[in-house]
Amino acid sequence: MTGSAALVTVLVVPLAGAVAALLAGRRGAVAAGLLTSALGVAAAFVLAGAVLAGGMQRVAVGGWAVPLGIELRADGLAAAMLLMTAVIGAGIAVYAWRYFGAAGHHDPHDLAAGPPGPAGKAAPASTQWLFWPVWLLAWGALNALYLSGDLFNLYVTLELLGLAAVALVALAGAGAAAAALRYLLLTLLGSMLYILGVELLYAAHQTMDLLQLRERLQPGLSVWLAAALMTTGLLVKTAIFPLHFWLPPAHGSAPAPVSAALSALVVKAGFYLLARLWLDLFGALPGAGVVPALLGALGACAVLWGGVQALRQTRLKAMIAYSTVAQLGYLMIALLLASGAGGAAAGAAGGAMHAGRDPGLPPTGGFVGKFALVEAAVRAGAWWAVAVVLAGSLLAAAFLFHALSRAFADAPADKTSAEVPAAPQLAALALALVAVALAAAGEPLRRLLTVGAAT
Amino acid sequence: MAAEVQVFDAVLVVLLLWLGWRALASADLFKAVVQFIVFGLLLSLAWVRLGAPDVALAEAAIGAGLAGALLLDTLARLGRSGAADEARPLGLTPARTGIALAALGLAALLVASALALPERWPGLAEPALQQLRASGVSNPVTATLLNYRAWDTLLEVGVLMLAVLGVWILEAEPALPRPAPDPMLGLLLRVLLPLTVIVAGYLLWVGAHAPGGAFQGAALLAAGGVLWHLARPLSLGPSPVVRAVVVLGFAVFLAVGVATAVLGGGLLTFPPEHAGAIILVIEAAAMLSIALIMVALFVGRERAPSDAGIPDSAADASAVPGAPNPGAAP
Amino acid sequence: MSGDDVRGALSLLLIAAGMLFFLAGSVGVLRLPDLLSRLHALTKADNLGLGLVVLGLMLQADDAFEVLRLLLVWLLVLFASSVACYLVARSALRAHGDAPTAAPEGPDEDTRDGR
Amino acid sequence: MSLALLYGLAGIALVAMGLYAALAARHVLRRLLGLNVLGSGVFMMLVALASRTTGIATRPDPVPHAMVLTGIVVAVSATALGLALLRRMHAHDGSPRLPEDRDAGSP
Repeated sequence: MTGSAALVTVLVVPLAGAVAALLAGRRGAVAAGLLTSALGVAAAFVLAGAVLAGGMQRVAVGGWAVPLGIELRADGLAAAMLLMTAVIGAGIAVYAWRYFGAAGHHDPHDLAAGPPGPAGKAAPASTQWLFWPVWLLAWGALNALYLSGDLFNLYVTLELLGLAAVALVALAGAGAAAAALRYLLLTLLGSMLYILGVELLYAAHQTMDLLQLRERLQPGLSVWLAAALMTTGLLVKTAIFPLHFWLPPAHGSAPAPVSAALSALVVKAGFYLLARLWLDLFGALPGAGVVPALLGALGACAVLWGGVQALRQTRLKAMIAYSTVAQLGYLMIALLLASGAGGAAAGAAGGAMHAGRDPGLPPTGGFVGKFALVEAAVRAGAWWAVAVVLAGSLLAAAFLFHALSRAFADAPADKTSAEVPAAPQLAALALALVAVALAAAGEPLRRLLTVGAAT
Repeated sequence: MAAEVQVFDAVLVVLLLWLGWRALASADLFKAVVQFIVFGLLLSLAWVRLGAPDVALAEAAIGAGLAGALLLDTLARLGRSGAADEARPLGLTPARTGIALAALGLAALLVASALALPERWPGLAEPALQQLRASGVSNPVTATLLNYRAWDTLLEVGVLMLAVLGVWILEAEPALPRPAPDPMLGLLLRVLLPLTVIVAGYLLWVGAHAPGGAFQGAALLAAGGVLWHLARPLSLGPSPVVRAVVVLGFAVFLAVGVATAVLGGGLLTFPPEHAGAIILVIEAAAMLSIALIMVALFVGRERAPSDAGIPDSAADASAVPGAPNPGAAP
Repeated sequence: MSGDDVRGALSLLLIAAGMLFFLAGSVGVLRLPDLLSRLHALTKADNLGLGLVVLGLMLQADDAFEVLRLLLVWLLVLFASSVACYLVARSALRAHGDAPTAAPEGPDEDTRDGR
Repeated sequence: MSLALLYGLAGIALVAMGLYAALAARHVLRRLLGLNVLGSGVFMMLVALASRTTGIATRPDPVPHAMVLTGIVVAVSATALGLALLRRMHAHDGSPRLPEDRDAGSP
């Protein structure tokens, strides 16, 4: 399989899977979802191999050259994101298989028996299977987003992803309607600000292709305005402190596989786009260094604020939601370091994206990510960043052990682990193993991330 | 296209701004929604003045028509209490002063960058028009939507599909009380429905070389569907047939993408000699799906009337003046 | 004066006359006291007004197909607005009892069910 | 003043209005109206921009027209989903406002 064929396959598989799941209906959707996940993981690995071996892969959709057409591009960062999405997505699929399959399911994540969630009763079981087509469309949107080289096409993928995420949150039932609605309003507002920026860039440069824009970029009022609008729009979507307020209610009320998908994948898409914009495009503007510094400072606040808030939560999902806020902070710090230190540190940014929700202790991928981050910070002499990362890790360790101790010690006797279906446990175990594997595969992954790094 | 400003334009712009503001600031939400619909209709006049008849058709049918019907339906379902708002919904408070200043600041910056634009601006008009011959159609907007940037449009059909999946995921809501079928409404339906089908087909066909296309045709079909629903309530839940039609457009579009990638020049690369036919096939499938999706978005998911326990909000919905179904009387 | 000039002048005259009916209809909607009178002003005047405008435009049409399309527009609007008028009136009768006296709210009344 | 500039400035005014309403209003339906007006403003700026090709090409730039068509469809999809969610929230919580916008004594 050639690189470009792999690229097209990575795009098509989840979308075709969504079609199959929707046609298959309640009974067949699970099979369609699981099969799609397997194919998607395989395709992502093939594409990553092609990128590692042959450099950036490009496909001009419709055979039209930019700026008229849309070019899809897979560089190292995109390939790594696709791979991460496929692997985590497969884990989510296995988890959801049992979660939505069992009638009158209970939430194995809420073992840390806090007060019942705000979700109330979930959506009727007859529509729970719609998780599959919606999730597969979300996955397709993520893949399309990572591969797109066109600013307007990115807008469409953002909308597709946003609506999918809203629908997934709504799976939790009428009690989650407010959270889903807040999320919808903000994601729409973010898209509008983003598209306004795209319009300004198109007006000034007659192209929406990222690489072409980078060549043509003329510093000026409209470009700075566009940068500000697009960044603000994406900050809202990414839930960066202090615009994070919508995330804990939305993620906390969603069904467990959904909050996993949202925390691990969906908000990262906004960050990925921010990184692309500031590393590939606006980074070239004179005086642009201030902005990543500002974003990094926001990131530091997010790490500390999210960590403290997570520690105060009694429900595990709420805790995870706040730890997502903190985790996004790490990513912003990584973005700052990457923008300052050039190509090699872009790897650190990518590495940090793989920081799992573990406190970053060896021997897991989270440790590798944070280690890469600290290493880059030391190299850049950013001692404040080192301090923030370490403090954040301490907080993360504290709330994780807090949660674990509750799960093991305080779980009421009638809630035995026998109730938890095997598949979610297997999925969790598999994802944990992947985290360990990432630690081992850290070096090839970093090599992949430097393919086609812009600076 | 006339590029000179005429009195008409000045009047239109003033009306648009006034209606736009009233649609946001009217204390009575029913009035606000009606003003929003009129705003949408005038907006389509603005599109015509700016030389964008394709956009004008879509705006009138989708932006004003379908969105308006959805808004009115929601107002009726919210009931009197749910549709009530403050006396001065957008009045300035200390917090809102900050928002107002931010909005004004943004406007000032946008004006500055608009003034900096050259009066004559090339855009992508030339490449788009030069490649028209190879695109299979002669309407440049259709060429852009279904050939140059078909990938955008494929994903856009996905967005529509997601909206209806999202509505299906939600719990069924209580049905609005409906009046006995009216013979006049039935007559209207019998006359208009065949006409909408014909005109939708015409719009689809003509979209290749003149304003029109799948979205405009679908919106027209959907209007017929909404009328049908008002006369004889439809049920469009996720049944196998409905799902198959909803997914059809996206599936055909995707299948064409795969076929072109496997057999020919690449993802969504249409050979020029067949491009016209391929585009027509995609558009026909998309039109059916989009029309059904729009009707399904309007119909929503209603609980069967036999279900007991209809809450109060449904009972007083009929008393709201904005009930979209004519004659929703207590 | 050539034939084209006469045609143009006639066309303008018809369109202007149509506009007058639109104006009368709009004034009627704003000034008349109750719903049924307003509906009367609106639908009758507008349809005649639109008919005259369409007639005027037909004189400027390039071919027979365009004339046919303009005629179709007029017939459709005529049909739809008379049905809408009937439905609005029926709905008002049901809501307010047998004899609607004054419309409860401002001039928005006519747009209510007329979509 | 050219046609493009007139409508472009009108679009900017709509953007400012819509943004203000989307952020300042508390009734969710009004917020959705605000987002729609904001979107209409953005679309008007785009279509006005496209009409600036007069004198260079024979027709306006079709790419912004296609973008606006896509945008209109996306906006109505999102609005439909938002309205459906609003009705569920109102049925469940008894308020058409988001929890943080609810205060005692008002709807």
